[in-house]
Amino acid sequence: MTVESTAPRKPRRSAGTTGAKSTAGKRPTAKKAPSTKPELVQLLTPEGERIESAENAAYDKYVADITPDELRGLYRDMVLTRRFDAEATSLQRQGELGLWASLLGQEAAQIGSGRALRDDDYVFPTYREHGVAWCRGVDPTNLLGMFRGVNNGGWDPNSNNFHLYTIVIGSQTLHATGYAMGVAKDGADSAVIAYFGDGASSQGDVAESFTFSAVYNAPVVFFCQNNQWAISEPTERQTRVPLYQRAQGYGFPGVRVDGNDVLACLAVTKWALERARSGEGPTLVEAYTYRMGAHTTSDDPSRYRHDDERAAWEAKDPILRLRRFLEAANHADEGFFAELEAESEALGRRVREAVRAMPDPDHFAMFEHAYADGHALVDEERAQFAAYQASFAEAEGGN
Amino acid sequence: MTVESTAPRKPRRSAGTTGAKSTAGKRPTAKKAPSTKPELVQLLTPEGERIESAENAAYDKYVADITPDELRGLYRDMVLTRRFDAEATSLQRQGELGLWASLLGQEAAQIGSGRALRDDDYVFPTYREHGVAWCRGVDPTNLLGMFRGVNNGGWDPNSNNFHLYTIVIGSQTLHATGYAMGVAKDGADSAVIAYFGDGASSQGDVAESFTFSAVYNAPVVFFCQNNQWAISEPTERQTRVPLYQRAQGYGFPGVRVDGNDVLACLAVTKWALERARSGEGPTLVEAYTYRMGAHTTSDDPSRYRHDDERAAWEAKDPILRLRRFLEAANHADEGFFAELEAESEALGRRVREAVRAMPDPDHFAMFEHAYADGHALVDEERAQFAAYQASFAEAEGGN
Amino acid sequence: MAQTMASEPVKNMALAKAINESLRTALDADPKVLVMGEDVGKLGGVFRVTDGLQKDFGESRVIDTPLAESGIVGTAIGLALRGYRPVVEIQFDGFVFPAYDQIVTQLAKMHARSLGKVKMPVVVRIPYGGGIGAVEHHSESPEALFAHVAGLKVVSPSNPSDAYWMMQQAIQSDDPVIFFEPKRRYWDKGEVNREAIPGPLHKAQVVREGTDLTLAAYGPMVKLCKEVADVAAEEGRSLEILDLRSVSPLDFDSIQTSVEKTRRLVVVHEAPVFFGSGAEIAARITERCFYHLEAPVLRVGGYHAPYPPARLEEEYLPGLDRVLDAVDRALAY
Amino acid sequence: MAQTMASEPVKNMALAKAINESLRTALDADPKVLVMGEDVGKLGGVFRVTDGLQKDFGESRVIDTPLAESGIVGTAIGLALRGYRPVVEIQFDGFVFPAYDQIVTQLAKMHARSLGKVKMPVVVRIPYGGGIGAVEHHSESPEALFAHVAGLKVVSPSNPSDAYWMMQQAIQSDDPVIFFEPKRRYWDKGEVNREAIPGPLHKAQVVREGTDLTLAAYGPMVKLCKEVADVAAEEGRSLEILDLRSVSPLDFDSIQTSVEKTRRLVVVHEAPVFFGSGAEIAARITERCFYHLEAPVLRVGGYHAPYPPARLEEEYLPGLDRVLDAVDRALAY
Ligand SMILES: Cc1ncc(C[n+]2csc(CCOP(=O)(O)OP(=O)(O)O)c2C)c(N)n1
Ligand SMILES: Cc1ncc(C[n+]2csc(CCOP(=O)(O)OP(=O)(O)O)c2C)c(N)n1
Ligand SMILES: [Mg+2]
Ligand SMILES: [Mg+2]
Repeated sequence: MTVESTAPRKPRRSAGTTGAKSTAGKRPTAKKAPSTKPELVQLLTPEGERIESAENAAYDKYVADITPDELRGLYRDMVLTRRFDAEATSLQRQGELGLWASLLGQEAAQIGSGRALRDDDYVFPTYREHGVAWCRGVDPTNLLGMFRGVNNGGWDPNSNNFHLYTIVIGSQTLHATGYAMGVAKDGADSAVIAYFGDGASSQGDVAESFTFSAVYNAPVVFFCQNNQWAISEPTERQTRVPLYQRAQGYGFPGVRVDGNDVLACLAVTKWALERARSGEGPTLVEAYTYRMGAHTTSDDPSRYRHDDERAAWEAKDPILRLRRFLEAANHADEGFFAELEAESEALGRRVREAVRAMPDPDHFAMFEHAYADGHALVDEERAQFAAYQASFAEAEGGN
Repeated sequence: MTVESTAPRKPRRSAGTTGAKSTAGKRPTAKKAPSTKPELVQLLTPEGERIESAENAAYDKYVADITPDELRGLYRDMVLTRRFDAEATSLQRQGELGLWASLLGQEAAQIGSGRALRDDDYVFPTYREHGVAWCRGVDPTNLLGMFRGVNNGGWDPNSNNFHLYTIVIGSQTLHATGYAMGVAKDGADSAVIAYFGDGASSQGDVAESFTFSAVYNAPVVFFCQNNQWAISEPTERQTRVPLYQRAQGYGFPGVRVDGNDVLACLAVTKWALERARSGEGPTLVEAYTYRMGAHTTSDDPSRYRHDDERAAWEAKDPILRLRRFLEAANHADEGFFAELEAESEALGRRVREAVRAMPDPDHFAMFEHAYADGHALVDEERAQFAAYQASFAEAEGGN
Repeated sequence: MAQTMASEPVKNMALAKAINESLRTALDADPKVLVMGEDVGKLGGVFRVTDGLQKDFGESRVIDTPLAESGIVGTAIGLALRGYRPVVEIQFDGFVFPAYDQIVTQLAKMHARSLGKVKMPVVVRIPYGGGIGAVEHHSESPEALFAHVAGLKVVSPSNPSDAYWMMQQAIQSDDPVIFFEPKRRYWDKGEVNREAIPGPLHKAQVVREGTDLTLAAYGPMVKLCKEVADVAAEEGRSLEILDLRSVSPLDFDSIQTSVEKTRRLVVVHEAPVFFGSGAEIAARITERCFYHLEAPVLRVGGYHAPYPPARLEEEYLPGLDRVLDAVDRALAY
Repeated sequence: MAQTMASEPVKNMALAKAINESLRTALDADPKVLVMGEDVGKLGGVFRVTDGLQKDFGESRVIDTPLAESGIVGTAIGLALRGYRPVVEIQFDGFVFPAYDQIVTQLAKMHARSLGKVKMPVVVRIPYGGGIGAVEHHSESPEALFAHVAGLKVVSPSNPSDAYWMMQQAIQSDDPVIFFEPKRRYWDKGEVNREAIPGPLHKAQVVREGTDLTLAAYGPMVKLCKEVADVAAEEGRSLEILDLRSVSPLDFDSIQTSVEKTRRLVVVHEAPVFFGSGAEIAARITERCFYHLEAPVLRVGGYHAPYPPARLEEEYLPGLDRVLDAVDRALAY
């Protein structure tokens, strides 16, 4: 039996996903629903050329006056994020982390959207938003705690308006919607952004968050990184039409943006955030990108996808693309790139050292914070545990 | 504060629901998404005139050659269903039933869709599909068991391809989808229909059933009776665009039909079932109708809606509409209506008598069927219960 | 803006009304308190527990939600993260399960996961239990399914005064509280003193002293236990009744104190016995009072079968005779 | 079409492989058997339990599903109504909760609700438990949350042979079976005899005879109990070990038989003690063996706190020392 999902899929720039094949032979492939224009917002070609089309005008204006300094900043963010990510991957290989979920290939989607945010906006990430965390000013070493197994994400969400990583896929879209309902109640003009993946789009919670945000007109941006894969499942297992189109049926706009184009991601996210701020309610942004690496360090993509797919996407590398643009426009010189290289190395070193120095949690930590106001049973169990621990100390002391 | 939901809402024939008002004063009302054509499929005006427009052609052909006999059959179905429903309501008032969920006003949606089905099609109802049950040949007295409290819906789903009533809203849409996946696997050309309400449309399960049915191209028709209310909540609490539009974002068509027009419901459902049979996958049909009565006999709609809303819908009564058409076309004479009246009375009588004669279940029934293959604990508890019951018998015997 | 309870501090009212008053007091006292759920607005909920609250506090404080329980709890979590204190209504016991994932994996764990940085002051109100002749899914007692989950607190009042005060305390709690309301007692009246200082939320109360055996119950079964004790008293047996009030934590200290005196314990709840609260109570009390117990801890509850249709619920639920039977058996040891 | 196990009936294999072989046998024997879940196809599941099955049985029998657990179980119910026998995989313990509503309100009740007309031969496979150093939601033991629900059966094998046979029996069962797979034992090897007639699915097995105390466990904790018994033997104590295998129903008869002999019982599971399986076992065995028990039934399990980060799980989970400590305490009575 031909297995559709492994046929090397040639992603097209304005690609819709193709119809899913029926499991019953006799049933033909479903027709595609009509899509809206433009099918894919792109402001930089893979070759780094700036596109200025009328179709893009509504989004383009959000980056029309971007400065070379800001462009270099985006580049720097992407490079450092990738460096951090690579370091984490190798720390996992060295046994310093139990697991790592790499964002390789998704830097533009994350930095573009992350840099569109204001400080007072609030972010609800999945487990892969290391680039967004970077933009929020979360110390990258903080992200490693949960992957090392010393905590479940120990940063204070309110310090950087960056919520904890959420592993149960889709759940955070409802939290984001509720938070946004609260923002609206407060009369604030902040916005909220919820990240999720193409796989997560199938979860009932995501649909419910669309319903709630539409009905309450909540100032939230749903940012779906369609990286083509949910572990081993291609996007065709989740939908037979492009994901951005889902929003329409809930009464708010959906836009597909080239997720490897940091400028387009920045522009589209700014546009969507402005809609939220000005009371126009939710927006769905689908960043069409690619997971260059494995799902996590536990995964083996060779079992389910072909290398040539990856190769095709390498030609669209988000960092390379911006570098070409910077160079062609003379926005960055050798010195900038060299300095950044040194900065990258320093970051890698810092992360490495920080992880190695990260202490195991105190044994009693597991009882802490189970409850804010305490719980009699936890107190009892903590005391029993303490006595039990003490008995070893005594036994050892007695030897 | 003005409360939008009680303002008398004038339903328009081609009505979209209006945008939900934001809870934050400063945020303006959301814009309507564009809708597709025709906005509402209608083949009979409320005055009983037949509409034959080009817009409707795709659906009209399914009823173009309907015979007078069939038309009288539809009328008879609606009248008897309403009679049965009224009888059940009064049996509840008399204390014979614990509860009743009336379908008053939704006869056309149910009979139209129910009569579109073939015997080998399979139906997944909510708790209100008495008219569909009628079409499937389920004895109406059987429907009363769960409302009387003697069982949880004791008919055999496979005798009439009519699944048990499902109370947890939305759940059955997934069962329907799975069943349809099985139909496709079997290579059968049957179709499956899942009923649900406007309120249920918000449940994650319904969204997941859209996703699964689209991805597997399952032969299922989602039939949403939008009766404007989910207990006290108007449809604006569930969506800010017409519900039929939701399908598009999942990659299959959605159609809104006049739910008080039995002919249109028959035609549109036949069209959707044919799509399913011929391998084109799922369809969403939104039957735009009105719950004329209370949510159930426990409900008091005067707390949340105005009488004039109901009055406006009375003018669109589904039964009256078909009667006008039948009379104008000379398809039915006095004798037919008189005979039907007598048949109605007989049905009412039969139902009344059957309910009153319905025995309470045996006490041991609660242990039966907890498991198909038995369970040691259930056996133990049944035995204990038997001994306990016997102790009373002994005690009584001893007196 | 809001009209609160009449000036006199002590009033006789139904349990449903006591919760209504408690919600009103909380909405009045703290602008961060919200009430959310299906039909909680104009209808005032299917049991009228939120009657009049939307009228007085507006649509942005008393919120009719879309019909999606996961969405209700999930957005309540988001609102709590924003600093609100949502009180969420699940319409009936059997409809809490679509929200179970958000409750178990998110609501319960958020505080711990954030190492204490984030608090989750969310109350989930669930009318529960049988005895009202309802259809399927409207009569269940799922409290054990929440008590097993660390991070949640689970309580259930048995009378109007507790209903009023425990709701106050639940709303003030910075932990998520699953608040089980004994729906068949909604219409039972009792005195509520709005000025009495209440005991802690998670402390059991001796509602009747006795010497021969302890009956422990919560929510709807406390009233039944009182009837049992009355009948037993006529037969010359002195039963002590503990209203547990809290299912997580359980107040083992109070149970132990009572059992050390009476030496016999029967636990009564509507939920199925298998893996129910009675199991945990029996296990721990047996451990704590091993040398005191004259009889094993006996349990009376529902059977291991889906909740039956209404015409059978009387047989399914613990009733006077079944509890008396257990009392007899315990005393026969 | 399908290539089944090599011809020799007895083979040594890992637990994960034994389940794989069992699924293969079932797919081969009955065209109505289906395997469904996230990544079960080409990837063979994240633990490779379904490795190679899609290749051999095709995409219409081994089905990669959208990422929606409620949808997976909900459509499996529909497929069962159509006459199929779906074996559903939930990727990790912590991800079963989105499907909890479909499991509790639909799957568990369908047979009873239809007065026996409809059967629900659905197996829900859940890799569960800790000890593999995983991130949050990947190490939980939620079996009590299913055992409390009437209409479900809950089992958990501890070794490859049981894994093979219990899966066969679960698939043949006309009742829904929640099949908890001890993920930290996936790689442990053992003998599987494909021709041995197995005992009934819900019967416990004495895996080691002893006289001083009974250790009862299931799934991943059976191996630990064997280690405990070895150490205890060195100290001159003879422990009997019961592999319960089934959590619902629990084989109380076998536990009782053992306890009447040893007079002491310690129950071990990874799940939190509070409202866990140990509670039910303690309560019922105390009732059944009141005059036999020399000590209260003791329980060793997880604490009442969210499952901790990996670097703390060793402290959180029952380990050799903690079980030995409980054994000492029980023997000290
Ligand atoms: C509810 C739930 N089910 C299953 C999983 C296991 N799981 C973790 S990530 C993942 C794939 C998610 O894919 P996608 O949403 O596309 O995000 P990506 O990993 O590609 O960024 C799965 C199935 C989970 N975390 N949560
Ligand atoms: C999951 C769930 N939540 C809540 C309820 C309680 N309830 C029963 S019917 C109903 C309203 C349903 O409205 P709708 O879907 O529009 O169907 P209608 O009753 O109008 O036919 C509600 C909230 C339920 N049955 N199931
Ligand atoms: Mg993905
Ligand atoms: Mg409705």
